Amino acid sequence: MSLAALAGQEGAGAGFHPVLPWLILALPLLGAAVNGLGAFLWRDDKRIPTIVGPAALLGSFAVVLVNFIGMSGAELHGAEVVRLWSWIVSGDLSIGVDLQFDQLSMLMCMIVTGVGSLIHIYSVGYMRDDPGYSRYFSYLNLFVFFMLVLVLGASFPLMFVGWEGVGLCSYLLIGFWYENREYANAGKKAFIMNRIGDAGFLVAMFLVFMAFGTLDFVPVLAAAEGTLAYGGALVTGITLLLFLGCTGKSAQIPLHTWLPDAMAGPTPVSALIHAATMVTAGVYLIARTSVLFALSPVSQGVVAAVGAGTALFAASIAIRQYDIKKVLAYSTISQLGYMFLAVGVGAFTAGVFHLMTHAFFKALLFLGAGAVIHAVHHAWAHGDDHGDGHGDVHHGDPNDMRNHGGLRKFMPRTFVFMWVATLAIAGVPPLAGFFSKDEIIWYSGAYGYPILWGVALATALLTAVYMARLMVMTFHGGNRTFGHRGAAEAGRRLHEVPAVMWAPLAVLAVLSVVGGWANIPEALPLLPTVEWLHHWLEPVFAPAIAVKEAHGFSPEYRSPVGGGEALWAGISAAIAIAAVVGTVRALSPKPVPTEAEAVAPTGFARVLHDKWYVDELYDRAIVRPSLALWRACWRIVDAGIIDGAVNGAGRAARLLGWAGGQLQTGRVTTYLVAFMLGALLVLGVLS
Amino acid sequence: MMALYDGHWILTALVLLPLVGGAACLVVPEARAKTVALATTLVLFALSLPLFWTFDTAEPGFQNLVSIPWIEAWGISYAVGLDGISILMILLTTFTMPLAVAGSFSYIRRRERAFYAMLLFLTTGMIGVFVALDLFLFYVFWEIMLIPMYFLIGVWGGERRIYSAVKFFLYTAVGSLLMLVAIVTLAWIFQDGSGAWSFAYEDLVSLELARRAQLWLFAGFALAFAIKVPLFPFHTWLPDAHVEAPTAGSVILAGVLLKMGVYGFLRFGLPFFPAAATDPVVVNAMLVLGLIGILYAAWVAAVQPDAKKLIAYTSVAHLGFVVLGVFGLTTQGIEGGILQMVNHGISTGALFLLIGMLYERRHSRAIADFGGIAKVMPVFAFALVVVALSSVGLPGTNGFVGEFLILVGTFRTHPWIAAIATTGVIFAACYMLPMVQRVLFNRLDREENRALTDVNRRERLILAPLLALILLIGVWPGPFLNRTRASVEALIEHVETRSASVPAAEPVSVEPVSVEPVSSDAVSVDAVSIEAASVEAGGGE
Amino acid sequence: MSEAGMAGALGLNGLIALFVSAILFSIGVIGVLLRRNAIIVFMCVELMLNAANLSLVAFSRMHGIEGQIFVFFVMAVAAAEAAVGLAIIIAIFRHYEVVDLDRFRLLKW
Amino acid sequence: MIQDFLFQAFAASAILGAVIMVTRRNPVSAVIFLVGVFFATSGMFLMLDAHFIAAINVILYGGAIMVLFLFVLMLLNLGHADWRDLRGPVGGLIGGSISIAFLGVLTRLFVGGTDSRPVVEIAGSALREAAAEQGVVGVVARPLFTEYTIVLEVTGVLLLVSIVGTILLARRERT
Repeated sequence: MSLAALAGQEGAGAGFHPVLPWLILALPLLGAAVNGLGAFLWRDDKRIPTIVGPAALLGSFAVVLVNFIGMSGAELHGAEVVRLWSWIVSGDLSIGVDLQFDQLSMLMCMIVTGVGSLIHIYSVGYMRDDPGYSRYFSYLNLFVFFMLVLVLGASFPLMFVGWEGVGLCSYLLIGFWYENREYANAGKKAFIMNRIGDAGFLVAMFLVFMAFGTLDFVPVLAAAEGTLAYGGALVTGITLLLFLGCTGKSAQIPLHTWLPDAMAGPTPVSALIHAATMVTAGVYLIARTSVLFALSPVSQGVVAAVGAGTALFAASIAIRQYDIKKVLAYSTISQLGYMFLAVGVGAFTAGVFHLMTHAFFKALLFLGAGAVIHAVHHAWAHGDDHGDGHGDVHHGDPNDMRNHGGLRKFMPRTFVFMWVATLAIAGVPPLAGFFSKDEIIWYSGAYGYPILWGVALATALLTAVYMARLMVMTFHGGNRTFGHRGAAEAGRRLHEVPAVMWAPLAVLAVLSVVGGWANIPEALPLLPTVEWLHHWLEPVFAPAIAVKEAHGFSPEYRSPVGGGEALWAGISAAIAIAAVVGTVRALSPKPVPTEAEAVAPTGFARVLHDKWYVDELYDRAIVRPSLALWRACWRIVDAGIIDGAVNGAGRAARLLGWAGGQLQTGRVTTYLVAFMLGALLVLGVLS
Repeated sequence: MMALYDGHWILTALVLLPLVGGAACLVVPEARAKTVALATTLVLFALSLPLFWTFDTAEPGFQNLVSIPWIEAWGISYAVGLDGISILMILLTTFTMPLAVAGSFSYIRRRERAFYAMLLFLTTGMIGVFVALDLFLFYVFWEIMLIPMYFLIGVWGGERRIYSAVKFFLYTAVGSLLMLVAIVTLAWIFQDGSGAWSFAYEDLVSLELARRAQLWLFAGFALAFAIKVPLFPFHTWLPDAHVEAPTAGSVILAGVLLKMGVYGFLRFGLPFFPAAATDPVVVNAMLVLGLIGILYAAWVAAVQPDAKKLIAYTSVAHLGFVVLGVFGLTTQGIEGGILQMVNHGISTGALFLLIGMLYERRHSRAIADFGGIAKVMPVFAFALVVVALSSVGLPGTNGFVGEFLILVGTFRTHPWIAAIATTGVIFAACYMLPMVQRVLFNRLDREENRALTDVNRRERLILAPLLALILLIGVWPGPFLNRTRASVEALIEHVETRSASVPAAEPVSVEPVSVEPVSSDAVSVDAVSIEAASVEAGGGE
Repeated sequence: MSEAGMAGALGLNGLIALFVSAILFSIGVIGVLLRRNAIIVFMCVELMLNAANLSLVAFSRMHGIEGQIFVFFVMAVAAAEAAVGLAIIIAIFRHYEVVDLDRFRLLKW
Repeated sequence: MIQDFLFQAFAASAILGAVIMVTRRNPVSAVIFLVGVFFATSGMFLMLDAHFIAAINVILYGGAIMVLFLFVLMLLNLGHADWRDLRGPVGGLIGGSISIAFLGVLTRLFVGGTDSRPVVEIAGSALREAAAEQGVVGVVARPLFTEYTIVLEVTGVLLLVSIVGTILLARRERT
């Protein structure tokens, strides 16, 4: 197939047929295989991974783009399913390796391969000096492969393949520098916490199969309304279990603690996996099964409440973090909370919209942070002739914002791009985040959740504050990389990152600006693309919206305290701008202590700094008791009771044998008595 | 060549070949024994492989059937055959053996002739168990297996080898003796009804036993099988046997021997005693024991300091899943169970091989003695990670397909048990990942570990087919599931119809025979079912 | 057969012989169990054998000549046994200088 | 009549001899009284028409075996009672009760136990007639050398083996 054939399709304006669907998956997989082989065979040759890694992604992106264009020109209602081969067939259960092409999956593919390509290119610069270069690209390509399986999978189990596959890659990449015990632990923690959610996903699948007799999305979603009672226990159970899976994958309360630890991985990984793509899989899952969620108002409420709660909770922690990546990690959790709020209240498009814009600006923020870390790390490393080695002991943590400051002078491009992303996430018009976040806030009010609406607004304020704080601490004021008086040395050693790294930043910056224009609200018709995304996704979400409307859930176009969409858009924009300006004003004059000089915060600030002690709580309440129980099982039940019984039986047999042996005195008389008695017995029986 | 496969003699050849090879091992020079053994097992594998293609997937009954009278006075015959339940087990055995032999090349340094002879004699026993269709013959093979295994552990084992070997032997012998009683009783009941002795599978499976008799006889069989599986709380022989056995012994133990318990349930337990096997109390008891096995073994595994013991406990957990699938009594559950047995053989066998390779280099199995090995043994690390992921059932590997089918199937009949069992996937991660981390990752902080050499070519050749199968079954399990389908569906059909028509023991106190609502997929199997028997024998007279 | 029948077939003497045989046997048992001198125990065994012979002979009047044939063989075996037994006693005595049965515990491994 | 009296006298003396023999502390006198018992039983054999058996009982038991016992006693110099070889009260109780039990069981067996068994009756007279016809030795010898030849031969082998065994056991180790 080629573009010409595609043009033919477009001309026909009729059905959509995916072009080379398998290639979308095959290219990243091939890349992973080649790079993986390279990790063993040509470990020191960096040319092949440099080419193969990004090329696999770009190729995949190209195929996706062709299909995306083809789809936009075609009339497609429902989904186009392509079967590659049949996978698990047993009795009445039949699961194929089927790829589902619809507007939602194509949009996600665009995000995954597009942002993924940029991050691959960036990685070429970021990971240049790493000895595990080839292995890194292998994992990264493999991740994209699994992410695409997740997105394109046409059935619950196939999606689950991607779902756990990305978890695996996340595990491998978080623990990429496996020699550091902390990093390896973080990877393990991520995998296990994800597995808790995955167990929920699995049980949800079993329920779906019980109810529908199939696990393919298309028939399940089509039959959902007829099969499951609205608000019934079954659909609520299914959706809540699915949501349990989402909380694991998307780091929502109560399974959120792995994501901040996951920052142990290389920064581009954080950008790709832990910001732009994998962690949004939960949102994607809910969007994919929107009909099921629409059928259960209880689940919807739970999703929305957990989302809003997580958003506020994580934002509060982000305010008091010093590690630049931790701030962004909590920011990600918070933004994911927004997305769940959106899909929870029923504004599925808004959720996906925020997913998209978030992918742009959060990837940009992470890559920018990576650039900063890269620069600081190199500044320190070069002075010491200390080639590799991560986390330089002489100076401290390159991630710590107290070791940054005033980087504006040394990294002007990064500085600009980061500010673009900051304004975007803070919700300053006309950048991407303004449109997407505002839509979520608006709909949460419009669908009649006043408390969640208030929480969302408060979170918006906090978002602007912590992001502005991050920018001030990193780029403004005086430089602290070499202490307060190390300006000269800093000038010599701190440099802007190479083009291969800032170029992707530039692209993402552009996307962070224009990304929001994909779905201009009707109330603010500033551009001709009014509600474009809404229309694009309509075929996917129409059934769910229909279900909700049939049961009286339709948005009232006013906020809980009155006022229309345009007014409240203005108000939230004003809040964002005011918060950003106020924070910059408030923090800029204050001198920041370096990491070495810092004193531990006290009071409530300390609670926030220590992340509300959730990790400690889990450790005391779950991890340690579990381990104690497990040890008891081993030592007491297994070695004590069961083996005790077994060995006891053996000992009893031996005792019996010993007792029998005592009869054998070796004296003739004993034997004679026994013999006589025996003879007596025989005679007695005879007589 | 094809005539061999049509002509039914192939199974006999598979049984006899290792015997001949083992005898040859004993007489050749010490240094040649391993070559002879490897050649024998490779030929065996090559000989068995075409079975996979010549197997008729539409036929639920036995294929390649041979039945020759042996001890006619007692109705004992040499009867062998294979069906969808046994074919994968046979192939798993013949596949595992060359790997086990090759994996012992540098591990076994003394009494090599006897060692390889024992391995081959063991092979005869294992294949015999899977092909035997006469209960007496089955029992003979079942017991024959014990002897070489006893010596493998007791002679070439670790420090506590004698204790472990005796424990293994006694544990399994206790179970199998009760099974012998049950077998003889079955034959006696048959003789009582028909006037002639018979131990033939098809004769005995056609017996219409009273409910009470079924329960007792099932208990006799079930204990033997439960010990072999091993089902909680009969599992404590396994960790000891695994830890002390040489690598090949562990591989075979995990790869093949543990399958015999579940195979026994499928081959004898369910079809012979359908009313007992569908009795709610029995089913729930088995499921709960399987469930306890899954969770409990995972917990105990998570706190083991010894890598081999950890893997041994994971076996208990995996086999718990299999038991769950079998007693869920659905097509998916049983097919998944059979597939999971294959998967477990591959992945756990591979884990034991890998730990064995580490042991050869470092003479330690303690997890704490390692760390950072990935740095010096990258290929080893890759293999261990893939195998570990297969063991935790990551989708895309074979482990997932089996576990998924088992859970889906069991969920239909026993949703709560299956739902709780699903948490087993969490604990699987809890035991496997820390082990992987503490062996492969973290800092390479021990001087002894710096000098470790990566796996050599022989070891790579051993690991390659295992890794390939892990991925192949993970993405394309179709051919494997295909071969089990007809037999499994016929088995379920048989159990359902026969458990519904079971006569009660005493006509006075007729209990209603409540049958579990087995899978709704009423696939009508009209073809030849297992009971092609002509003799109708009543049990109650 | 009733008691009278037995008496009829055997005659009174036959019956007496049987009782004597039983009494002699019991005396032999007492001797075997009560004495510690190996040789006397041995002699008591011979007494028991003789008692058995007596009953066999008595029965041979009822059942035919086979009883006596049996006695013949018993005597042959007793002769062999006496020879071997005494040889053993001699061998043991050489080693332990005593024939007290309670002084040695040789009959176990 | 006189025969019956003789028979009962033999019986009484056999029992008496046995009691004395068991109670003698001196082994030599025990041997002597045992020989007496053998003579008494031989007499009983005679009265029971087992003439050949009576003869070899005297020759074999009374003569050969008992002489062998005496030889051994003399050889080992055990012909005096210088140690208590009677067991204590516990042993006496056990031995006595077993012995009485034997007596009871045997009596019961001889008196009432043969009820159900078929019996081919050959009166003492039939035995006597056969003896008159074939001679007292011939009565025993004929079946011995016809029906029981193999057993007889085996007994011969047994005796041979016992001779060899005896020599092996009793021979002094040559050091």
